[in-house]
Amino acid sequence: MIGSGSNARGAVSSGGVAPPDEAFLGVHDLTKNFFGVTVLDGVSLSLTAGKVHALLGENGAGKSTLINLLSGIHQPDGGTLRIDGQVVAFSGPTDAQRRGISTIHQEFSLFPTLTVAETLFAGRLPVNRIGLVDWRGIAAKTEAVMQQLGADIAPGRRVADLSIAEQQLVEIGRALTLKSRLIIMDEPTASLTPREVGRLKSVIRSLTAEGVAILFVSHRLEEVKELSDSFTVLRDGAVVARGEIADASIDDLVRWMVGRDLLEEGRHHAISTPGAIVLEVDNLSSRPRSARSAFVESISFAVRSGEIVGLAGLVGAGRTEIARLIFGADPIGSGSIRLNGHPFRPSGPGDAIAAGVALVPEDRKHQSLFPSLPISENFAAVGSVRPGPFGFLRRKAERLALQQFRDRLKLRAAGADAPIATLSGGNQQKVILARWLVLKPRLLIVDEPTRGVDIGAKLDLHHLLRELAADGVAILLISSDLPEILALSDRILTIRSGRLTGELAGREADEESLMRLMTLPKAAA
Amino acid sequence: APKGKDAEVTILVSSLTYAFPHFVFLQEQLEDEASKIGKVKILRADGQLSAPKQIADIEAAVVQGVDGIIIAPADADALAPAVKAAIDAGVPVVTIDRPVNGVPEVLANVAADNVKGAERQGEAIAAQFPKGATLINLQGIPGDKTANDRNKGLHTVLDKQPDLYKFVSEQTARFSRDQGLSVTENILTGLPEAPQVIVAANDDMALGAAQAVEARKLNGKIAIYGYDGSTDALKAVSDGSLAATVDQFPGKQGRVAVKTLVDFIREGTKPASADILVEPIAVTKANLSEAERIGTVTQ
Amino acid sequence: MSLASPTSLVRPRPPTNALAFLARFAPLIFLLLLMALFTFLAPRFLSSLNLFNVLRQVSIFGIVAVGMTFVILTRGIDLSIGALIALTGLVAAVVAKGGVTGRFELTSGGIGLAWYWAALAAILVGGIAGALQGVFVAKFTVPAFVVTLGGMTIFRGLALIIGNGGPISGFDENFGWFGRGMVGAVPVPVIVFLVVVVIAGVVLHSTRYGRSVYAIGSNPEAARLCGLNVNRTLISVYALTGLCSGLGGFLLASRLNSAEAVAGSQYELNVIAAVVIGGTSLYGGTGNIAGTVIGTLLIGVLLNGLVILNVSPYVQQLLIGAIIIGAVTFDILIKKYKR
Amino acid sequence: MSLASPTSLVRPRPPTNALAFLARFAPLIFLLLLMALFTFLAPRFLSSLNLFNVLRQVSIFGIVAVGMTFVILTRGIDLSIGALIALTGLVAAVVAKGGVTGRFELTSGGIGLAWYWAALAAILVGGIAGALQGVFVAKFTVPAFVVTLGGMTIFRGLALIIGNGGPISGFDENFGWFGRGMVGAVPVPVIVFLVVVVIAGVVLHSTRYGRSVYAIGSNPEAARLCGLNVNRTLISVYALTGLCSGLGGFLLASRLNSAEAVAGSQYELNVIAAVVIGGTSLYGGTGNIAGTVIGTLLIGVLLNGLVILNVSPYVQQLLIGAIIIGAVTFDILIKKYKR
Ligand SMILES: Nc1ncnc2c1ncn2[C@@H]1O[C@H](COP(=O)(O)OP(=O)(O)OP(=O)(O)O)[C@@H](O)[C@H]1O
Ligand SMILES: Nc1ncnc2c1ncn2[C@@H]1O[C@H](COP(=O)(O)OP(=O)(O)OP(=O)(O)O)[C@@H](O)[C@H]1O
Ligand SMILES: [Mg+2]
Ligand SMILES: [Mg+2]
Repeated sequence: MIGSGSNARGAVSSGGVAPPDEAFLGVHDLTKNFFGVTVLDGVSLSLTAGKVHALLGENGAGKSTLINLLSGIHQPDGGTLRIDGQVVAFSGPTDAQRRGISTIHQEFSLFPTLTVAETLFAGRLPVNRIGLVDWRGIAAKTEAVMQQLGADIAPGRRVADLSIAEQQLVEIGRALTLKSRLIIMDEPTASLTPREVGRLKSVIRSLTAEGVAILFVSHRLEEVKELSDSFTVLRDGAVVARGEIADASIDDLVRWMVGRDLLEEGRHHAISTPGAIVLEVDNLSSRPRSARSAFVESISFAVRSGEIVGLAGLVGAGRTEIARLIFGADPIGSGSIRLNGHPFRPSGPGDAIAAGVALVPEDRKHQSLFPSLPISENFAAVGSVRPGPFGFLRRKAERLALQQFRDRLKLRAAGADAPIATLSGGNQQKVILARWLVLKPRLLIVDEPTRGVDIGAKLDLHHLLRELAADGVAILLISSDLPEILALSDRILTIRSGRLTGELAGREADEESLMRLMTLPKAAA
Repeated sequence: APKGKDAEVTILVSSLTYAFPHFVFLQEQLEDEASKIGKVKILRADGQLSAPKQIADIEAAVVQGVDGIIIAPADADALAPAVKAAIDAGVPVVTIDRPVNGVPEVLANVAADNVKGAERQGEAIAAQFPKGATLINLQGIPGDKTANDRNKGLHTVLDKQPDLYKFVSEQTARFSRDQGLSVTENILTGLPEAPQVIVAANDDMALGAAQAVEARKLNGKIAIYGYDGSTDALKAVSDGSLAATVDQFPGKQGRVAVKTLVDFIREGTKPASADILVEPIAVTKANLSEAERIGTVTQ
Repeated sequence: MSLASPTSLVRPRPPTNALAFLARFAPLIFLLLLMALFTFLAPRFLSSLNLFNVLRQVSIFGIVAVGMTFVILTRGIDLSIGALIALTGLVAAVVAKGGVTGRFELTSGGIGLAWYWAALAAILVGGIAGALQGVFVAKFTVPAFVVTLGGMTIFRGLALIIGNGGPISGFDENFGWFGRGMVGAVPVPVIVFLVVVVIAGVVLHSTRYGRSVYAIGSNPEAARLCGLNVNRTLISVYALTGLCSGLGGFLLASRLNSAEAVAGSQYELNVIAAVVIGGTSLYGGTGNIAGTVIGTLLIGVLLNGLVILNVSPYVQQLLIGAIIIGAVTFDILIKKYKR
Repeated sequence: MSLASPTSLVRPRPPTNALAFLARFAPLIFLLLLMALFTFLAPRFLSSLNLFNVLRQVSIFGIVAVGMTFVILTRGIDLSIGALIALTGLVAAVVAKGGVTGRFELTSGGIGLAWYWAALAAILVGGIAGALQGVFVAKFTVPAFVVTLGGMTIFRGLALIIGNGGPISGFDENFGWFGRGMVGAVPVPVIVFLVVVVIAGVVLHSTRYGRSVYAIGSNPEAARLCGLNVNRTLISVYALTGLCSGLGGFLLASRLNSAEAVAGSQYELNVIAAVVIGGTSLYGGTGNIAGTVIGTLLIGVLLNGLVILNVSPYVQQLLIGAIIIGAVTFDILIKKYKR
């Protein structure tokens, strides 16, 4: 193992770690610039058949960019790629796929209007002798793949109707059907709950047993520790450390990534006794979408000022739906909500925001980002900085507000006028968080707030949430990341199939007790 | 067989379009005549300048069992098969404004030929400018039959003396007053000196041109010729902003057509000649009273 | 091989209730209601003569709508088809007459070629013109609206130049058969339309090419990542619509026994309306040929029925606009309510 | 954090090179090149008289293009504007003349109202018609293409009914001033156009409303979750375009001293072309008013220059189509190459 702390770069160059000869893919001295800014700077790496290699780094370190080069989406500005020792240059994503590299992208590339089955086999639909598509065969194969992933997703469902997590599973499923020699996974677990992550782990193990090489990106370091054989850490586009995972502790990894030691994350408990009830949900049900029963049914709970309440559940449990009902994003079927003691029935998100409720949605791409607009406009979109007379914008005040959060969340961006689409996934998430935090809501609902956010920023964000709670904000936290829920929540509610299955005090809960409640059969609830 | 003297008669009128005042006036006069004759029901179909639309309308009318059809065909060849089919199905047809080709069974063609009308327009120009003139020609919608015919008639007359009559600019203003105005402005800008004549394929364009001329303070220096004898144009002729317009007597055409058709349906009488030509005339200040729509102009 | 539809693969299907049924067949139901209304108001509407009339009237228009369905499925649009019909009609005419001189006589100035050369020329020119537009859409990523708007103007200009502004008329018997002939009781253009519909239906539903059209419309970026040749497919759908327009131009010239530069004007808007009424989404990725056929018939029935009912031409325009909006709104609302 | 430097967010910016400059001003550069070419071929083109001509000719068209920019920024489109110009022009005419009887006389049959009532009526009718279309787009989520295509047919039908197919002409002096008058050397419509441009520019760039227009075009779902009133904003942009069309209809009637149902035909395509040439994306969320002004001028210069050069009308069509495609392709390619 090489590399340590801030002098890591020197360590690498002098380390002379030659890529092993049996490498399937050798990456040598790769560089990439965007608009004259160097994003990757002499990155070398080798991926071996049957091994899992972890790629680590802060948000914006260059992980996805590297992956884009390996999967043929972008062309490198310098350096070489070798497959089985032969120098190659990919002409495009198809070329990379043909050479045995398939990629699970950080931003999904699915077909919303098509079925799951067709999405899985897009680009290589099996056909019969006269060239007509074999629909039955496709359906059968899809079921098999989904079973392998432990996902209960019917092949005929429209992708647009799937939840984020289900979409993630479809995205993974597609890479599995490709019969590749290298599978690149860019944060595949970011929106998955422990059950699916467990399945994915066993899938990865069986893949490596078959001799497939895996390149794995994740901000969840426990996972990385458990799954991978070796690792590379990127910082500012350069390799600062690499080695065998067995030789590195999580603390080491963190230090290399962020260039400093992080304070040990303590369990959070309410500093003072929580204040008055802010949110009170009574027998809330969603409006039935079909002839069947409502999806979220008879949910009752309360959140007090200064309290962080976690909502835990498996993929598709209905956590997001509860949040959307409270925020007025979906119509309420029955039941009532009280806010600060007054009845509250938002007719839309505008109402909720006016009443002091904020929701950071889970699906960044579809529910949060304005891709064609610059960072500053994305930040200011909720109108948190009140406009002047006649609705005239106060741009200077907006910039100052953004500046604060930029420092606070360590946002990496070329400037406030840069298009948000040029930011890395994690940095985009930070801008979105800042958008809502600056509102100073009374009730803050965060749905997977740290999806794709690196560990340093995640801790910063945790501190921020705690400060907000300490200031008297009521916080409803939805996260599939159990350690995160455990670390932050004063109380934890568990949801399964749209029903409340239990409540635990933050200090009593542990992963095991939570998982039991999350997987409780409906009848037992 | 004739239906009898007082039989109820239903007639489909497939006009070329109802968006041009020329055809609207024709229709109004036709319907007025029909009501004078009595017990004649007129069905309107809007050809929208489209042959397929008119074919569809004729087919629908035959299905519906009308007693006769009056049509102003968008295309002389395209409508021939449909007209033939209607006649074969026992529905007599009168063409109006212009004929269809190759269907001798048509009861009558009541028309004032556009080519002829444009010849009158050209002759009026020649009469006013016997020593020759420079001209701007504002044409109609490119490819449109009316536009082509009027352009042809004008050139037939004036091209006989190419040394005298020089077209310094020929542009389309798509039959619209708006474009008549802006295209004339543009042409005047481009010409080293103002022409003596602006001749337009309809009144709208001529009136637009008149405005451009007025804005340039060239009024009185350029003679503007319209076509159609519309109310606005007659008024402009009387106040001198237009030199002349051409009247094809659409009202008269409409009246004759419906009379001819009803007579045949009720009593089986055929017109003396299948070609009933209405002679178009150029209307100038001198013979303003001969214009058909002069009654609608109030001074 | 199996003809199972991609959607019939849904495992736990919601109970097929009345509303879901309505939603599935909304355009068809709308069409039937309209036909019932017309029949009630004018019983003659339902005569077989009239129904064949409607079919013949929509067939050319419908052939182009089939091509347009492909384009719209990829999120595109093609405004140039009307102009292309005019241009290709004139091309067919010029080939059939052997030139523009003597363009009104049956025995023309040049050496006229047989109908099949004329048809081939029209279809080829249509295909090439479409493909060129496709290149701008695919390679240069110019919005289809702009490319085909420009194309519309250019093709109309070319048609004017070719025909020198006037019509070319009078073709021989064989040429005319395609537009005016009958096979038994069925008009030839209707047969051509049906053949085009069946081929397009199979291609779209059951071939890799057809499915790639859907995939590209659904998410072009993902389609690229899946190794679909997005550019080639995009170019091909415009070429296909061009081919259909060429076929349409030939049939129209044959039917009218005349070709001219103003032919097919405003076809584009009616054709697009037909496709959208048939349930194909302008946002790409959903729709099918059956819907387009229904949309085509709806437009045809509308134009025919309103004339039979002797509605004033001005009011007709009003009703046509209202019914187009109504049909699409009906479809959308029912689909929304179903969920 | 420092209060002094809100710009300190800017990290090392890419060097502002020639290509970036080109990309930024591509439509303007294209316009200037075209003007240089025309001047070279016909020096008279550059006379101040002619430039004012062009300005006056584009002003009505440009006013509507400003409204259209809002619609296109929200990913919408409005095909109904040409028909709405005709309809509102007739409304203004009817109000000014006090009825349709005596529609050709200055002293009309009914009691004519002053110009401001006429203008108000036109603008109001335009606004209401636009808002109604907006309701279908926003509330019923019917694609704007369909709604405004239907609207186009409906409004044209209404215009025919109101004018009974004919023109209404001959208004009093005051009415005519807006279309034909001058303030100093500047034609009144040009001044109106400038005022509209400035107001729209400020609204779009510097108000909350303008920001929400961009946000909705960029991602409607995200906009809704940010608490923006998406429906109201969508309705408002169509209403706004309707208002602009109403103003345009009034100005056109005033300029021509006549209003008729066929006025404004094909305006929609030219207006959309102008907006897109100006760099506003049909996919929503990017574009601005300055670009639209340039696009408007480009179309105006094109129509003017080709006539001054006395290019054959057939060839003109060809050139206009080619230049529209060319201008947009130029813009897109340069922007792509810059990256
Ligand atoms: N298309 C682009 N244009 C300009 N800059 C880009 C582009 N793509 C990425 N960048 C920049 O490159 C850097 C690396 O981004 P990348 O997406 O590779 O980070 P990452 O390591 O995957 O981060 P995350 O953990 O947040 O996903 C960032 O600073 C980003 O702003
Ligand atoms: N009102 C509803 N009626 C029927 N199904 C619904 C309804 N609301 C949501 N669903 C479906 O329920 C599933 C998951 O819901 P939701 O997103 O609330 O779960 P979640 O607990 O947040 O899980 P995830 O980890 O997937 O985000 C999705 O497939 C969604 O389509
Ligand atoms: Mg990334
Ligand atoms: Mg969720």
